[in-house]
Amino acid sequence: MTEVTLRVVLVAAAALVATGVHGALSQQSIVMIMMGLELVVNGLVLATGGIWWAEGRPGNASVLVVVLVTVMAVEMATGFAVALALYRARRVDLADDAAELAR
Amino acid sequence: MVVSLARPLLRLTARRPHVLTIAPAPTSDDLLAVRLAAEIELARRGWPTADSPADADLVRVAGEVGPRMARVVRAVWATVPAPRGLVSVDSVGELPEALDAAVAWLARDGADASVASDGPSLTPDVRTASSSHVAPAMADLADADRDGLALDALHVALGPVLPHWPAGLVVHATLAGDLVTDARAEVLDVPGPREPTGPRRRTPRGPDHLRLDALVRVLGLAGADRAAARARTLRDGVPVPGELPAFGRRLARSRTLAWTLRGIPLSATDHVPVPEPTVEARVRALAAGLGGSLAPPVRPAPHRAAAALVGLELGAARLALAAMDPDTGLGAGPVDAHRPAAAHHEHHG
Amino acid sequence: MADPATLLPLLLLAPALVVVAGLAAAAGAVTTGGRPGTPAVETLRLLTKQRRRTPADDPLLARIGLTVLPVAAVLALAVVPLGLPGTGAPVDLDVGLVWFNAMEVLAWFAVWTAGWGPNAATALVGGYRVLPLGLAYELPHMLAITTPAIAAGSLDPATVADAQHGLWYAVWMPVAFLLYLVSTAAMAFWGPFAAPLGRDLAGGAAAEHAGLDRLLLRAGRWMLLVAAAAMAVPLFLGGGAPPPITGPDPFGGPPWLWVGIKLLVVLALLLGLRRLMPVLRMERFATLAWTVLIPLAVAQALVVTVVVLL
Amino acid sequence: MTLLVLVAALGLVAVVAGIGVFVADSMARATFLLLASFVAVAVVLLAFGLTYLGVVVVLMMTIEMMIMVVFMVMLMMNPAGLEPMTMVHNRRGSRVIALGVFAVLAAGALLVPWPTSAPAPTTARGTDLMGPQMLTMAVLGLTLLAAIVGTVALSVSRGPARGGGR
Repeated sequence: MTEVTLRVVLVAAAALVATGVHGALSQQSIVMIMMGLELVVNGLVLATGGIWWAEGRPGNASVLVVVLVTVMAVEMATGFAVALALYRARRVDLADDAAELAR
Repeated sequence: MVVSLARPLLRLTARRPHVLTIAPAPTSDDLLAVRLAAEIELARRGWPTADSPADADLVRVAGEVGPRMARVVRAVWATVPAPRGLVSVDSVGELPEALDAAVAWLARDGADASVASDGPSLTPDVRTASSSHVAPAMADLADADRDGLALDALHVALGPVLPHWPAGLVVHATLAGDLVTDARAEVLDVPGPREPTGPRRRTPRGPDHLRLDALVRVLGLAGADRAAARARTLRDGVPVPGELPAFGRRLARSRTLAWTLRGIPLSATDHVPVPEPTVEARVRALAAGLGGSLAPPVRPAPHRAAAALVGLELGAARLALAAMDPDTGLGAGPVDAHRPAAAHHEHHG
Repeated sequence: MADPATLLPLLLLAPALVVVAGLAAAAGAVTTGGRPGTPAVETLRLLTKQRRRTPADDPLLARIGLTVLPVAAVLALAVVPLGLPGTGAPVDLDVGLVWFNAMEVLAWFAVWTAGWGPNAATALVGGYRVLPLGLAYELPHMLAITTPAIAAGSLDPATVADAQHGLWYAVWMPVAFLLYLVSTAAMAFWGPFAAPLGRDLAGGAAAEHAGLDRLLLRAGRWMLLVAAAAMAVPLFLGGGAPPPITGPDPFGGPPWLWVGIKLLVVLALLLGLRRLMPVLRMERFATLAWTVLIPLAVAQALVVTVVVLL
Repeated sequence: MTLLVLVAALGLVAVVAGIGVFVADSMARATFLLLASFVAVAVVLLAFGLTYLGVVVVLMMTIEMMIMVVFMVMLMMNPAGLEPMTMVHNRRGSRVIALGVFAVLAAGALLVPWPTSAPAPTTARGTDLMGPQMLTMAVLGLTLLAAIVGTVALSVSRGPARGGGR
């Protein structure tokens, strides 16, 4: 039973990751790209949690994921701040335009 | 709603209705007297003031309104949830009677929305309007154009139905988020501006009354409820000698109030609406002048006051406007309301 | 889980919170010069009132937000040790403090969607104001919660309460206690921090909500305030234990009674705070949080950590 | 068995909400759905006995969504509109890639023999949730503080440029 549950969790996690990848690749707005990346992380968290549960050793290591989650939140905030600075400077908030500016 | 159960409840709740007052610009002393009497009557009965149409049980029109204002009344009335009542008062004398009638009516039939919107009028004072023939809200208080909110404009008509708002005034504002980037004043049904010429217009109100009226609004908006209630009592009653200066000194000394009001400039790009440079200084001057023999406070024309709001956050702009206390009797406008470029966007009414 | 003795507190939790929140609202009405019966009359009034929609609105999102607010308050209270017989808290959770904070944070998301839903300028700006308020006060709040947790070495509120034998944390870390009270008012967007529902915005996030919707928002706010105030009892006031000044148990008394008395004290302090301060504008409350409260919170947390480590 | 059903249902909710993020026609709904997806995952973690992890996911992600909303209000073309919002490019390519990612990951999930021992989350819980997490919470708060200060500094350093249109 444990194994079936784990596989279900992992498939769901895979679907979350795939959805996130699709969103991050297909969306133009920086905000929406961020949302895609968030979904990928969501899937990773789910998968990690499932594996730990199945192995029966959550404990201390879960702190690691917490730190990961925080770092990600921080990263998102700063990512947005950079996007905002970019917007202020260049008046773009779409990924394509930013790429064009880089050329 | 089960009628048998709702009736006693209605009787209970109708004893304390929330009242939304719509007052036209005080172009005459009579209109001003009706608005002030309406506020006194409300305080006497202990009825709360409604913050918005959604919060109202009773819509009270204080004074005879012109065609533009009448459209606002209809638009606001259409958005008031049942049970509800509409009272229109043209003179001071009929005020208590009209309110009593409205409450009796609320307690009896109010629960049914259809009765409220289509029922026959009880007395000439208690009118009901059908929501079917409501004109688009020119000046509804919550008229948002959300299309282009990304660092660009949200065009909003602020007023005339907002708490502690100058009677009859509409400020056509452009907001970037909550920052006012453009503001033009219009006083409904009173074209203007008529600059105050020569000696000040004769008014039955003394300088202290004007000061207290402005202070009631600023304090009310700042959430200093007890001080606002005190200012209202002093304004509406006959203060004992010495009471006014004492209250003024207390306000001028209040550190928390000063700290709350700090940092709001009162200036426009091309003129100075009031002598005081900031809201804090203005409030201190209003408070310090209480009970003294100083000249009445300077009240700017609406369009000048509106120009001073540009660059302020919405909450700060509300405080600034209340502190400047523009004389809407001078009139302003009319202003072309902002029309969105895309025709598909429907404003609500 | 199936044991009725543990289920009963859970079932009674929501009604109890509603009752206490109602009493707090009545006390609040008295301190602002009203009658104690006003909140009850207001509740009945809003129940008989029609609900209302605005053009081009998003009622689903708004109502989800309005419902989440009281639910989050109940869920936050669920991990507070109330001194009930048997277990301490209705739900014993070893990371209760983090859960508690998470539920409070969910509540501001609820207010933001409630302000967003009606598609109207005043409500929208009210919703916006929740964002800087929440972000500015979550940090001092989190630090004020963490400081007693560091001292007690546990994220379980019951353990934190038990760790205060002899000395209440309100005495040992007064700055954290004060910060907790102030940030609690901010988390419940209440009193000096009521800008999201400000009168200058005609009620802000509540401006376009009528009837039951409005009731959920107003009652949910009081419930959140009471739930957050209740957590101050185990965190800073020794939980269900009688005051340590009185020596070893001269009064005794059931723990829930002491929790109740201490809760009343905390609520009285909060009501006093409202009398003290007018409603703060966004610029003012942000300045207060970033320049005063957060440095204070960090300093207090550092002091406590150093003392605990030594 | 109950656990399996619960986990499957919540997993489905998380995925559907996740897809909804990119289908929704307003930014507010997209943010809300993303949060819903995170909360569903957090409940799965709670059901697995990973209490701390689950609760922290709810806490951090809600705060993150609020930060996201702040930037969304500032940056998006159409943050408030309830009008249909489509801002996509290379839709087909990304769809193919996403399906490929899903196929590979799902195959891994189903075919790899995952090590399973008797799950005993309750014993592991509570043993070492005392000391280290304190420090984590403190560090967490400080990191957030640093990030937000940095963010604010970056955002406001260019002065009041708010009125500009595009």
